[in-house]
This record gives sequence, C-alpha cells and structure tokens, in this order.
Amino acid sequence: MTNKHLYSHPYIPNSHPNIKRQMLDEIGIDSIDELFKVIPEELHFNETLNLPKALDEFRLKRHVEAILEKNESADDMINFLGAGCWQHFVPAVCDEVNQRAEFLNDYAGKTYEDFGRWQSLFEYQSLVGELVDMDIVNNPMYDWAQAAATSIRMAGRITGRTEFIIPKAIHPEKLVIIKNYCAPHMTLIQVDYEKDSGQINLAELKSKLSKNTAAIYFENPSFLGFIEEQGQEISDLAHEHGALSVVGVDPSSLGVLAPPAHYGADIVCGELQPLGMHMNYGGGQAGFIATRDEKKYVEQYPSRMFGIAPTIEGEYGFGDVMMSRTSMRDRINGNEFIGTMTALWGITAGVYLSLLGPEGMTELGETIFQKSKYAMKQLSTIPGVKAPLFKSAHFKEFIVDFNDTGKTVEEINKYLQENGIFGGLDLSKIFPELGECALYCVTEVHSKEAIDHLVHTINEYV
Amino acid sequence: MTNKHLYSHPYIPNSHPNIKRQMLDEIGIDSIDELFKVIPEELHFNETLNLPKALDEFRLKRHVEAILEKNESADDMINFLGAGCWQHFVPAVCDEVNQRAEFLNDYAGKTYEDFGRWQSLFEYQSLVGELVDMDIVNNPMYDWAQAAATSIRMAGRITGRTEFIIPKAIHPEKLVIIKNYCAPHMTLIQVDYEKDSGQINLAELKSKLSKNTAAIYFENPSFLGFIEEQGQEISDLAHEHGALSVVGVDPSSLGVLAPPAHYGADIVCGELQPLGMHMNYGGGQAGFIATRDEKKYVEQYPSRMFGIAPTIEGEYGFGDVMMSRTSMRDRINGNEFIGTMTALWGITAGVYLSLLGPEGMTELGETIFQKSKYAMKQLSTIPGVKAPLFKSAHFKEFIVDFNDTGKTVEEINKYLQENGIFGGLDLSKIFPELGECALYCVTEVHSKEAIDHLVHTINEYV
Amino acid sequence: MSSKQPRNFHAAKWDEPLIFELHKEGERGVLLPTTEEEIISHIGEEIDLPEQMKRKEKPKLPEISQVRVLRHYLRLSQQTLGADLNIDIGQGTCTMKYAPKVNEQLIRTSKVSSMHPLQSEHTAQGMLEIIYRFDQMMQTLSGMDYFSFQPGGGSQALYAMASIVKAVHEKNGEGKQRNEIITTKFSHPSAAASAVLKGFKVIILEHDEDGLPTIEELKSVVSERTAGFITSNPEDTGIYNYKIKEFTDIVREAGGICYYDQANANGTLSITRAREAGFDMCFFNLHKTFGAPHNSGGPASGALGVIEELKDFLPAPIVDYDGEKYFFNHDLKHSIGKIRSFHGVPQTIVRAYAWVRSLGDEGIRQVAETAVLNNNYVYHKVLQIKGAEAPYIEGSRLEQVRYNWEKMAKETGVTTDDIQRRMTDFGFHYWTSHHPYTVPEPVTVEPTEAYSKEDLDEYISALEQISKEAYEQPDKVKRAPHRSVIYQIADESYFDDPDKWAPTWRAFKKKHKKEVYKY
Amino acid sequence: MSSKQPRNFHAAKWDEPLIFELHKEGERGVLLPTTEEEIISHIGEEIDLPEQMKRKEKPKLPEISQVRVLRHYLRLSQQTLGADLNIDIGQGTCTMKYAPKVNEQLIRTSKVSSMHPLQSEHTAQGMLEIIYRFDQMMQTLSGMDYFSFQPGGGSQALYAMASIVKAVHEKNGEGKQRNEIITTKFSHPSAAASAVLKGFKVIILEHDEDGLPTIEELKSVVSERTAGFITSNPEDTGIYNYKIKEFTDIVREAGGICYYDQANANGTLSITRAREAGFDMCFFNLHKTFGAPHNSGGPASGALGVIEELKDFLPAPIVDYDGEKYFFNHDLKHSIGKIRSFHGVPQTIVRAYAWVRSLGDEGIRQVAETAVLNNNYVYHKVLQIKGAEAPYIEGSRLEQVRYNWEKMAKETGVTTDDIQRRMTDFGFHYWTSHHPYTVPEPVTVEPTEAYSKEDLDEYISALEQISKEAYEQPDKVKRAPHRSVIYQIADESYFDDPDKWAPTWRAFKKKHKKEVYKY
Ligand SMILES: Cc1ncc(COP(=O)(O)O)c(C=O)c1O
Ligand SMILES: Cc1ncc(COP(=O)(O)O)c(C=O)c1O
Repeated sequence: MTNKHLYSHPYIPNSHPNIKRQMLDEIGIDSIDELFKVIPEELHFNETLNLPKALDEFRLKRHVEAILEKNESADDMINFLGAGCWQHFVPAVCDEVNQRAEFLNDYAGKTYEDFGRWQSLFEYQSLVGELVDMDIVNNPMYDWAQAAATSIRMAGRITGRTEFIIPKAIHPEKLVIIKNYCAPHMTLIQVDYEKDSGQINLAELKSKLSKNTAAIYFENPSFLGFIEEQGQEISDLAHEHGALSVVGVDPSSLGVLAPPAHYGADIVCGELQPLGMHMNYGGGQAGFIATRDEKKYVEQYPSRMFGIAPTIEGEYGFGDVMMSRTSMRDRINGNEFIGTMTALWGITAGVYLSLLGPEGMTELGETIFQKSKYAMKQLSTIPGVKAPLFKSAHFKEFIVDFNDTGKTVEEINKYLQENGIFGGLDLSKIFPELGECALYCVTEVHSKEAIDHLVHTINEYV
Repeated sequence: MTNKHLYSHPYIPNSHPNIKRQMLDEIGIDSIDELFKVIPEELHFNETLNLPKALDEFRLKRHVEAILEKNESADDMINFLGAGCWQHFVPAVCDEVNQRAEFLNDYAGKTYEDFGRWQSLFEYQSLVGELVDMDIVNNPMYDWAQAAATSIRMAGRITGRTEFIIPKAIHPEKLVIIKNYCAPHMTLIQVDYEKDSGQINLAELKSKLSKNTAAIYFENPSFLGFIEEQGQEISDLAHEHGALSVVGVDPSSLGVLAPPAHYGADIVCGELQPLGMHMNYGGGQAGFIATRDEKKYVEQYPSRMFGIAPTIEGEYGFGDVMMSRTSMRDRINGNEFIGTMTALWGITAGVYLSLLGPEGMTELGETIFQKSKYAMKQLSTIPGVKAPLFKSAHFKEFIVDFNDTGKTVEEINKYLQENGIFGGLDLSKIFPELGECALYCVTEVHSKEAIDHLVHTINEYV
Repeated sequence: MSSKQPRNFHAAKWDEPLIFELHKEGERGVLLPTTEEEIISHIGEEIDLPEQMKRKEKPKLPEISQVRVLRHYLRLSQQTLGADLNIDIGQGTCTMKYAPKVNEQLIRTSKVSSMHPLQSEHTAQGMLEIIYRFDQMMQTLSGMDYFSFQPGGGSQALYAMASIVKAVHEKNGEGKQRNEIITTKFSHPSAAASAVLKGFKVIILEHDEDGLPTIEELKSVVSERTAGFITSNPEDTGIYNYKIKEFTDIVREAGGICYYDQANANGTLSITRAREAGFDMCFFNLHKTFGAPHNSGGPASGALGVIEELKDFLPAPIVDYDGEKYFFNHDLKHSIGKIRSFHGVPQTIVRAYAWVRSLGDEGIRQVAETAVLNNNYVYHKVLQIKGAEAPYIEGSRLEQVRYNWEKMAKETGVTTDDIQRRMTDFGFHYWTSHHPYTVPEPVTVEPTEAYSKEDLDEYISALEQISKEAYEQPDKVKRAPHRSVIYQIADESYFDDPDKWAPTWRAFKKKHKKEVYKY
Repeated sequence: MSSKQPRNFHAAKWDEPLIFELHKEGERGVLLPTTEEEIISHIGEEIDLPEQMKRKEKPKLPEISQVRVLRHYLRLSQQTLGADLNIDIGQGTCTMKYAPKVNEQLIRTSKVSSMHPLQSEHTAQGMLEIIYRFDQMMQTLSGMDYFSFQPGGGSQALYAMASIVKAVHEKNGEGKQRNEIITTKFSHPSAAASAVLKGFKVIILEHDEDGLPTIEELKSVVSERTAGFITSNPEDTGIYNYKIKEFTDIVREAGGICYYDQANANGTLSITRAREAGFDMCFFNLHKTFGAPHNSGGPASGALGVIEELKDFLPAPIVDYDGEKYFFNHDLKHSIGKIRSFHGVPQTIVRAYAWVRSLGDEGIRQVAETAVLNNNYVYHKVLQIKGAEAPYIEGSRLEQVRYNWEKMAKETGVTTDDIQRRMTDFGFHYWTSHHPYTVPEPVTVEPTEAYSKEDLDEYISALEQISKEAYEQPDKVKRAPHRSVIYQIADESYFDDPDKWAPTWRAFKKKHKKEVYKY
C-alpha cells in the first residue's frame, strides 16, 4: 500500500484538518464556514474554479521551463534592440545582492527592523545624486516615463502653470504615458526637431514658450540616439519664460556626458534599468528624479525619500523626508500617489554604481560611445545604408537609414532574425516621416565580432 | 582620450601602487621584492607564465558559458544513468540554503562565530541518525566509497583483524577505492553472487569467514539494483565469526527499505548525493557513517562529529566530540586522516530531510520502487529484452539484459543518445560475465512518458 | 496567556559605515568589457562629443573593491528583516506570505531575464503563453473577462482604473459631468489619490459604528455627477461589507462604474468574486495575494481585470491567442493607452502563474480558509491582551484586523509607535495604519496562510509581553529598541526641517558637521 | 596603535530551536513527483519488497512546512560568519579569499549541475575542455607535467601522493624496504596521517631556532629506507625554507620522492615553483589558493601534479586532447587506481579556471605580491601589540605568520583560547594552530590578497583592544563571548565523556533530561 497520509500543503502549514480543528476549538466555533457567514449567501462562489491541477515542485519546474524554452532570448541572439530597455553587463554582485532572501522579501518596515533596506536606499539616492550632480533624489519610481511625467507635474505645481513642451524626437509610447499621467491638468505642446540633425527647432520652441509654460522636457541622449547639444540654450529659454528645464537622461551616458544640471536643468529624471538590471522583458525598468535641495522642489515630490539622522547613540538612522507631501499622509492634497514602486532596483542600482565607481562609469560611457561609433561607421560602408541618419553626435543608439536599399526594415529584420540577430527597432510605423529606418542600440556588451557580424549579415541581404 | 586611470584589480584591493607604497613605508622597506629575498635567486621563477589574457567579468562569463554550452546535460536528455550518482528532484530550498553566502564561504570557525554551521551539521547528523535508526553519525566524508573503506578500517581496528569480505556485485571502481584505502593493512576477499538472483552466495561466504575476518561489507540496494534479502543471515554469520556487519545504503531507499540496523548491521554507511545534491558531474557526492552509541565505535571514527552541550545561559552550544581520536589531534596515532570533506552537502542533506520528513521519504521510496518496477515491466515487453536480469526485488536500478537482441549495449546506447536518451551504464566491460547488459536507473524524476519513450525507442531499434 | 515566549533575539549589528566612507582611491569594484584595440585603431581614441556636452569631472562615486562592496551589502541585507526571516504577520494590508523559492529559480534564467520587451512575438512565445494562461486563471478567480498586466503595482492599477472611468464617461459624452469618485474612509490612500490625479473630485464615505460605510450616505452622495465607486472589501479593518452588492447596484444604476481593490484578496479567493459583487473592474496585487516577492517595495504587479464591456478601454496591448500562436492584441478601440513602459513586470507574472499552478482549486481555497482562520485565531487571542481592542463590529473579520491600543495609551502613556519599536526587539514587524489614524493608536495584523499556529502564538506572546511591560515598566517600551541594529533616532526633525534634511550624502555633508556622527 | 577601532558588533541572534523541535504533525516541507495513476493501475499499489526488508516504522524525521524549514536555515546562515561577511584573515592556513560571485553564476547552470559523471565523453566536451585547459594552467604554475583533479581536497591529495610513493617503490621492487616518509613539525597533520594510513613509518623533523627543519637532521634520517619527503613551504609559520632545494636534493639522491604541499600557495604563486625546488609532485587546494569557495568545509579540490616520470602512477583517468576532441585517458600503466568516485569535484575546477582567467599573468603575480605584502604589514603591526610575539627567525615570512601570546598568558592569565572567543565579539575569526601546540598560545593569521589596508587595520585594532583588556580587565576576555549567538559553553566534558556526548538529537534525548536546556 502506498502512503496515504494526510498532510498540509507545504506553503500552508495550518491547512491540516487537525490543526484547523484545534484552532477552531480555541476560537470556539464549529467550522471555518462560520467565519465566512458574513458574506451573503448569494455572493458565495459555489462553482468550481477549474484551475489546472496542482503540480508538485518538480513537475512545476519542468512545466514552466518547457514553456519558457520557447523564448529566444537576447543571450541566444545578438541583440541590437534598445529603445528604452537596453542590454548591458550586469555584475554578478548585483544579482547576488538583489537575490538575497532578506531584500527579496522585505517590504515596508521601519528603520529599526529593516535598517539595511533604508541604508541601501539612502545610499542609492546619494550615489545617483553624485552621478547627476544634484542634492535631492527620490526613492525609485515605476519607470522613466512616470519619472518624466511626475517631473512635469512637479514643474506645474512649482510654477503654477499648465503647459509643457516636448520635442517630437521622443518614444511615442513614453509620450502617451506622460500625456495620460499629466491629463487633465496639464497640456502637451510638441516642437519639431531639425530634419538633418534631430536637434530641437529652437525657433519653434521659442514660439511655443509662453507664460503658461510650466516646463520644457527633453532627453539626452534623445530617444533617437543623438545628443541634444543645445541643452544650455533650451534651459535658458525656459528660464527666460519662467518655466523649468526638465531633462531626462540615460545614466549609462553620464560618465562622458555632462549631467543636465550643468546645462541648466532644474529637474532631472531618467531610467535606472541600465544600472544593473536585467531586461526581464521590460520588468527591469525603474525611474528616478533629482533636483536641487530647495524646499519648493522637495515639497512637490510625490515619492518617498529617505533621509539620515543620528540616533541617541550617534549611529546613523533613517526616516522619510517630509512624508506630509505624499498621498500616504494626505490622500486628497498629497502629491499624485505612491505605492509599491521599484525599491529593489534602487538597491541594485546602488550596488552597480558602487562597483563601477567614477572610473567604471567613465569607461562605460567611453566604451558605449566608441562601440556605437564603430558600428555606425561600419554600417555606413554598406551600399545604400546610412548611419547615423542625423548629423549629430550620438550615444548608444542611432538611426540606421535603409531607405536606399529598397528593402523594408521588416524584411531586413526578418532576415537578421533568421541569422541569429535581433535588428534595431523598426521606426517606419512610429516615425513614418523617416521612411525605412531602424533604431539600433550598441552597448559595452557588443563585441567587435558581433558588430562585424551584423554588418556582414545586412550586407549579404541588401 | 579614453580613461587611463590606474586602479587595482577588483579582487585585490591593495594591488594599487599607491597603497602598496604606503604599506611598504609603514613596514619600512623599499620594495616588495625585498619580501621575496628569502627565496634564493635560483628558485625565482623568472619566465613569463603565459597564462591566457585576463578577462573582464562579462567576457569571462561569455567565454565559460560558450565552452559549457558544448555539454549535453541530463536536463537536455532523458537520463537513465545511475551507478552511484543519481538524478533526483532537488528542492529549491536546498539550493537556496547552500548558495547562501554565509554557508558557501564559511570554513573552520568555532561554535561562537560559525554557530549556524555547527547547528546545521549537528542537525544533519541527527536527521541521518533517524533515517538509519542509529545514534551516532559523523560529519560527511568525501563519498560513499571512502565511507565504506573507513567503515571497514574501523571494523579492523575494533576487531583487531585484517580481512574484509565484499560480494562481487559491487561497483568495480568503488571496490578499487576501498582496496586502495584499506591497503596495506587490510586484505580484500570476495564472494560471488548467485547467478539467478544476485544474492550473496551464503555457502561461499561461510567458507571465507574466519577468525581473521574483520567485516563483511555489502550494499542494499546492491550496485546492480537488487535487494540483498539475506541481510539478517549475513549479519548473523558475521557475528558468529566475531566479525562486524557493515552495510552500505542508498538513503533514498530508506523510506521503504528496512534500515540495516534492523537486520544486524553494526556499521552503516552510504552516499548522501540523493538527498538534495545535484549530480555536478560527480561533484555532488558525499559519504556518511553511522553506528550505535558505544565508545568502542565512536573512538574509531576518523571524522569530526559535532556534539551538543549547554552554555552558561542554557542555550545550545556545539563542539567536536572526542577530537582526540582524529589526525587533527594526533597525526601519527589518530584514525586515518581528515581535512576538508563535504560539509556543505551535509548541511544540504539536512535541509532535504527536513523538507521531506517521514512522509516524503516514504513517498520517495514508494515512487522510485513503483516507477522502476513499471520500467522493468515495460522493457520486458520488448522482444529479446529482459528486465530485471536477476530474480530478486529491485529498487531504483536494475539490469536490462540485451543479450537476446543481437545488439550490443554500445550500439543501443548510441541509438538512444541520438534520440535524446542517456541509456543505462554498459556493464559489458565491467561485468563481462553478463554479456550485453546495462544498468538502468529510474527515480521519481522519470515520468511515465519518459519511460514509455525509452521503451518505444529501444523497441524501434532492436 | 500564550504558551509561547517571545524569543531572545538580537538583530545582526554590523556597525557598517555608509558606502561613501568605504572609498579608497584606486580601488575598483568590477572591470568592464571595454572597447577592443582593433576598434580604437579604426575610429581613434577621441570621445568626440560636443565640448559643452562633455562631462568635465568624474562623478564623485566611491572607489571600492568588489569584496568590500559585497560585504557591505551582505551586511546590510542581514540587517534587514525580510519576510523569509521572520513571522511577518505584523505588516497588515501587505499580505506577507511565502514567496516560494522554486518560483525564483524559474525566473533566474536568461529565458526570462534576457528577454527584450520589443523582440518579435514570434521569439517570445513562452512569455506570451504564460501571460495568456495566467490571464485565464485571473478571469476564473475574479469573474472578470479580460486582464491587463501593465500596472507595476496596485497603485498604478488604481490609477489605470481611474483612467478607464474617465475614458468611459468621456466616450459617452459625460466626461465633464461625471467628475466625482466615491470611496471609503478605509480604502487605500492611492484609491483617492489616483482619482484626484485624474481630475476627479473624491467623496469619502464615513463609516458607521460597525466600521462600514452606509447605504444612506452612499445614496446621499450618488448623483449624475458620479463617475465611479472604488472600495476594497474587506477594507483595512478586515471587516467584510456584506452590503457590497447594494453599494454597487446603487452606483451602477446611477451610471457610475464600480471598481474593486483586491490588492489583498487572501480572505476572498475562491470564496466570493468581483463579478458577483457587481464590480466592473478589479485588480489583484500579485506581489501580495499571489505569492510573488515584495522586492523590498517593488517592482510589483497589479493585475487589472475588467468586464467585457470595458475591454476596449484597457491599456493596450493585451495578450491574445489565435489557436496557433500568442500575440499582442492592440485592437482596443478606446484604450487609455499605455500607463507603464512595455509589458509591466513579466517576471512577477511568471512567479504568480507558478504559484497558482502549485495550488490548484483545492490549494487556492486552502489559502483563503487558512488565512481567515489564522486571522480569527489571532483576533481571538489579541483581544485577551490587556489594553488591546478591536474597534467597530464584533467579528465579521476575514483576513486581517485593525486593532487599537487607545486604552493602553491612556492608562500607561505607551503609544502604538512605542510598541512598534519594541516589537523590533523580538524580531517582528508591526505596522500601524495609513495616516491619518482613523482608528486611534492602531495596529494592523494580517496573518496570512503562510504561518503556523506556533508562529501566531509567538507573535501574540510578544504583544502580551509588551502589554505587561507597558503597565509595569513603560519606560522600557518607550526607550525601545534595545536589541536592534540601532537605537532610537535622536531627532525626528531631521526629516522635516529643510535645514536639516539630507536625502543624499552630499546634502548631509553640506548641512551637518561630521562630528554629529560616529564615523 | 592602529587608527581603527574594532566595530560595535553583535551577531544575529535568533534563539532558534533545533530542527526537531519544529516538528508539527501533518506539516509538510515539499511535495514530490509521485507515481502517475496510470502506472499504479498498471502495476498495482503493492510495494512488494521481501517482508523482512521492509521498513516497519517511518523514520522519525520532523514534519515542518516549507516556509519554516527555510526560515530555520536562513536564520542559521545569518548566525554563521562566512568569509563574505567578515575580514577573514584570522583563519590562518585556510587562505580565506574572495570567491568571486560571477564564478558561482557560472556553475549554477544545468550544463554543470545536471551532468552525470558517466555520460559519454562526446556529450561532456565542455567539462573536459575546461579541465584540460585548467590542467595546462596548473602545469605552468607548478612546473609539473600532468595533473589529476580526482582528489576532493588537500588531504585526499596527500593521501594520493603517499599512494604514488608507495606504488613507485613497489614497482621498483623496493616496496618493503622504502617504508619511511619524512616530514616536518609544521606540516599539515594530514601529511603524516595519510602516510601512516598507507603503511609508512613517519619521521618528523624538528625545527631549529629559526623555525626551520635542518639539513643535519634530514641527513641523519635519510637512508635506503626513505620512501619520500613531504613538506609545505612556507609552512604554517609562514617562514620560507630557503634551503628547500638542498632538502629535495638530499632526498632524491637517496632514492626518495619529494612531494610538496601547496595547499596555501598564495605566497609563492608565479614567484617560485615546485619543479625548480626539486619536487616530483605537488598539489594546490583550489578551494584556498584558487579562489573557490570553502563550502563550509567542502566539497573541495586538491589539484595533484606530477612530473613526467610519475605520470603513469596518477589516479586514472586524466583528461587529454587529441587535437579534435577531449577524452579520458585511462592509459596510465601504473595508476594507483581510483581514490575518489568519478572525477573529483568538477564544479570547483570550473570555478578555479574562471578565477585564473580573471587574473592572467599580471593578476596572479599581484595575488602573491599583495598577499605577502599584506602579511608583512600585519606582522609589522601585531608585533607592536603588548603581549604578542612571533617565534623563530625575524622576518622571512611570506603569506602568513604564526604568532604567540605566551608572554601575555603568563602576565595576565588570558590565553589564546580566551582571545579566540573574545574576537567573536568583534565579528572576527581567529584560528590558533594545529594540535599539539608547538608554538605555545598560538594564533595564525593569513591576510590574503582579498583584504584592504583598512581591513587589516581593523583586525589589528581588535587584537590591540583585547591586549589592553587582558592587561586591564582580563575577566572580560575570559568570559567572552558577550555579543555572539550564544554565551560560553558551560561544560566541555559533553564532548569527551561517553555518558554525556550526543552527536545526534536522539542520543541527546536518551542521555539528558530536557530541563538541561532552554527549549
Ligand atoms: C488595499 C490596498 N490597495 C492598494 C494598495 C496599493 O498597492 P501597491 O502598494 O502595489 O501600489 C495596497 C498596498 O498596500 C493595499 O493594501
Ligand atoms: C598546508 C595544508 N596542507 C593540507 C591541507 C589539507 O587540505 P584539505 O583541508 O583540503 O584537506 C591544509 C588545509 O588547511 C593545509 O593548510
């Protein structure tokens, strides 16, 4: 006879009937059903759920692995997709730290119980502060898009104005997220980019700035990979009109690119994913905001922000800075809302920046710059192919113009995929004015060999 | 200009020249070379090592992964190889615990610093004690082979005798390890097994037992998968001749098989690998020994053994039991030798046994028994194929007899491999008397589907 | 009295400096895959960025060896009371339960971690299949018809739902008119806050002496201006609103949309569903109810479900299946558009899928039953502790209870915040309540299915001991913690005074003399 | 005086019961993949084992839920001072260094963990390639010609070498005659013990006042009975024996085989090699010198190298390459056969290979230089501490030093064992010496390349403070630890008295009343 012993589910210790009985007795009731009596009969769900049959751990693992096996990952292929989620080198120590049971399953305790989380996030804020050269940084947010939207709303609250300006060279999906988030209180106004350089059309910008303008928001590097060189001019223009200059950055560029604070930015935001997060099909995103240390800025953040204070024994302790400004303290008048954001990615970004340090961040920027430059140069040797499309300096991403090849990006990407390559993002639908163009991303993970293989494969096809 | 900053290797903080200089100054010497002056000039290695160029972490990962990619693992295939290293389900919690930085990189501290390691290993000993129903268990050893050899040497020391008897149905490599380890002080005598059943030939055994016999060592299940049913008779015979009964076990059987102590064993040993260790190409092996709690046994162990004792506050503390018997205390007269053994696998086996508990171990035994029985039955439906070879009860492993198929095991295994299957171990070389036979292993990880696929594929070929 | 005693605990205390204080010039934490020489010789060394856009000084990050960075963060991790380490029933409303380790193994593969969100559907069939299958499970569990997994947490799901409410009324030409969202006192702050963000006026229903909102008040505020109604049920008090169907009927009849906060659905899983209670939308927090890790506070996932009629308003795309392959369905006519980048937090969907697969019908029911039993056991015991009360109706609690210590505070001067710190000394979390404290001196305890009777007894025993201390030696409680990583913070004004606050090391160095601190 | 202060440490203290005390009937830690119904219906339910071989009662293992087992072991892990968490220079002779995390990632793949040792070479080319490549590195670093990776640790390598010595002389017909192995006082206990195991008589050379064995004594014991000579260099004292070549010459001339214990080769890597020093064999501990983790004490790996002439004696098989594929070479005519199952501990070979690949020529040299510099820095500082001395010659230390506190013990009564416990209060390891204590009141400090100057200063500062305490308040040291997981063990006789000892819970329950303990 095989074992027919009754036991509780491994995840639910008290699911054993004997234990239940004992507890019911202590409470003094007959059955668990009594506890559910408060739910009206007609609301009881009496059908069967028909969920798939429960799997033991081994079968579960085999089952899920078999499904996931159908994926082709960026490790299986050579990947040139970027567009807001980028393949970077993730130091093993980042994984080690964020996989620690303590951090993985921590949540909302105070500095006394969850001290390490508080210190890590304070350090994270401090490290990002150095990277962007600003004194105030918040706890991490959902993603860059939300960080940008919040930055704009902050500008709205600070200036008391309702319009914000964004150049057209932005990820259209990010633009949608921002618009959604800023509506109905704030209105988007777009300015065009210069056709040859991608740079903001300053004349148009000037014409659209007004006493209603709360902020002009632009990114560096831009979504299309070029460097917006007129950072100072744009900030100056904003300031002349009483508006704020809000700049979004990819932090992997900040070893070589000037932090926006150096060209007049008042609010800086960006995406943390490059700082030690695996792409996770988009699950590695996290946003940040940084400003100067002025009350009028600090009081407009919706986010938690961890500050430092001494204990009675002179140790470091941590706490929430100006919690009163958040929705957790005032759900009606607090700034926007907060909930579970992306703390683990903040901790991880802190580990990453600690590991790389000033030299690593500098090298990272240089390497990405050099490798992407090399890729552009080599791609341009292919007849009919031009990279970059824009006459500007680029970082990490750039547009490859296939218009003269007679092939569509879709066709090219299909061929590349058959040859083990994820080609760049097809821009033909989201930037139709560019025709058959694709946005390529080259980072420190791309070897010369990989780039040469790309060039070779495209050359073969076009 | 790219970054040319000088920095130390990430693993070697003080490798920076400035730091070195500072330390040399403190010591009061000019150069590191001075510290090596004690090495005679002619012994200095002045050539270049010509090791391959250092790789950064990312390239290292890519490099090693590319090499390892050439492996086909038992996860890629359906695996029926066992023979001392078995594919079992490894609960994720086992991995989580043995990958904890604290355990992974701990070593040799005392109970005060390394308390958790001591408690875990004490618990490991205690859990194995329950499984084999004996009071004394040691810290884990290199592997079953060494545990068996040491058990035999212990028997030699306890009885003051020099011969040991082993039945021929044993892994020949294990036999070599045992012989090597027992030489020159102890002499191996072998007894044959019954041709039809695999059971020890009791008559021959009797004839070989003498006043020189220190121990008879046999395994249950045997290397060839059958159950040695005459456990009590063998033990009795040993005892009648003043020898000890030493039994080796696969602990995955002990939910259903009687522990050897129940049929007269004096010393029990075995392999821990099934209890939560991945196969690791053989790197998951670890051995154990268990005995009754008698001084004459305890004093003959070479191994460390963690005992429990109260602290001044009534807490649990731990320490080495009778360290004086070990080579660490007396390198000449201590028992055998000890060094770094397999502590992490001991901790892991403890986690495994805690997770499975009595019900899990029972189910495990039943499941293996049933699935292997099913496999034997189905294999026997193939014309010319017979399983098991021996008329005995079997557990987990069994011989498949291909002699009547006209095909060699080598040919069959080649075909299986081409079809995604690692066939059983070819016995034709190591047990030539059996002709074309193979040792198959079926555990709880084998689904009906996998077994059916094996049967189908062999059927196709023979 | 509980038979258990609180344990003789002391937190790991490493006295670890801030990461910046570990700086040593010349140390390096990791080497990067830098540019190959062949590339340099091809393109030259020059980083030819426009001069004004070049960074002039390197960022003042610390330089630290790898082993030291690791040691730092491992020490900090030990100083963090993660749910795996403690009996985490004290973080009420957070649904702290076991996040199975096998599920972590499932996502630590390049087949999840190295997936790019924009790669072709064809190469991401595994991800899409799991999302699709999970979607179907969510449908069964809620009675909703379609799910979006874009929201990166419950609050973002609330925000998405408020956006849908807005979009629906706008589409119906009632956008201007229907500008009020009704919610309850005990709903999560994000419910009101996200509605405010979307431009709604928020009406908060008071509760009656039973702790529940009243039909009368609801009726008095419902009107042609009503855009929607958002509530959880049970709310943070743990009290189930048995009139919920009446609530939703009234709102729906008035043309409002009802949406349901099921962040913590432990008490109702498979017992009662959103659909039958008359909701048009709901969301589940996968990082709470569905056993995915809380990740120190995200990334997380708020799975958002809607009834058929609202499908077209969902954030696009959703995952669909044509019988052969899985694909992104962008064809949602009135979609509110995107609310979060890419596809939400897919690794957490895989985890939640695995969690449900490990339970099945029977297991899911056990989750709810056991969570509710555990909670009622604790409820029964806590009420026997001197100074402890549970406001509002007696009983009717499902998965959690908000207690209060008002009596004790009055009698001893020991407040809930004091108890909070003292619980630290026993290795426990203790969460009071959202602000403002509607319940005075509150604490919210949510003993999920993951804890045994012994675990619950241990937690209760710590409360008992503290109650005893409060009445006998209140100072011991007021001066807590005594056995934590640090002692009490000396001056809370560091967090609210602009001249003192310092959310970065650089701000701190500007404002404070180093001597304030130990290091 | 060091500028550092020891840190204000307290160990995590969870007051955790024994695993058996967590037993609760009916709980379950994990579910297994049990037999399919279809199989049962095919073969029946019966477990038809011979009756006498059936287990009658289930093993008395505890029944515990998964989350509780996990919590138990995670708590125990926090109570374990792993090398990643502390400045682990106090475990002399153990070569505690950074085991890089990336190397752990490399082996946590089914391409390593799920490899069966008996699968065909053809399907294991990746494993074999790494072993082969690593073999070549080992050759360069030692000057030896062939390597075996079968030994699962240094002691097993010593055992294998003693076996080879035996086999060589047996082959030469001198097996009976050459039955003496010479070693030194400061060699590892396993050097002598493994030789004894192989039937050798062991001769231990005394040391002179410099701490080194003498040529004179060696000459006096070398004879036609000499089978071999085994030493490390430097030995545990850290003192390099500069006459080593003379030693090996003398032994080899007498027909003996010289083998070299390079378990801790940190001080000599790339500086000087076994071959040039006249050794026929050597081994390296990959879990020490080569950055692989110590695994709480194994599994480990002792990489055993020999010169060409001894190749045929190696444990078979070794890995070879025919220009196209890697294979197992079993063709070793005089092989001592197997000494460990299968292929040793391959996952540790992968780690060690990765470690060397991350360093290259220059990095390896930095390891040795920095380890020696660090050690001499500590040596310089410790000698300034009141009560601390380093016996034998001044200087000449490479990678470690054995100090003594004899003076302090005499002056204060505080012994090295007291200091050991007190170091715990500062979060440090402290290893005295092998027994018997040749150096009185010893401590062995081995500051590998993995620690910074600040780290070393912190360790030294703790020794300084304890020295101060010993002279000013010796009781504080003698009653230590004060800030550890537990207090001092009350009665050490529990470990040596057969009536008290209990290496299992069941033995404990038989011998001791439960009341002795707290739980
Ligand atoms: C009832 C309820 N609703 C909403 C939320 C917000 O969810 P999140 O924290 O994921 O944003 C929470 C979180 O605690 C909650 O408890
Ligand atoms: C010099 C020396 N030799 C040999 C050994 C034994 O090695 P293992 O512990 O791997 O058995 C050690 C271990 O500490 C050692 O230090």
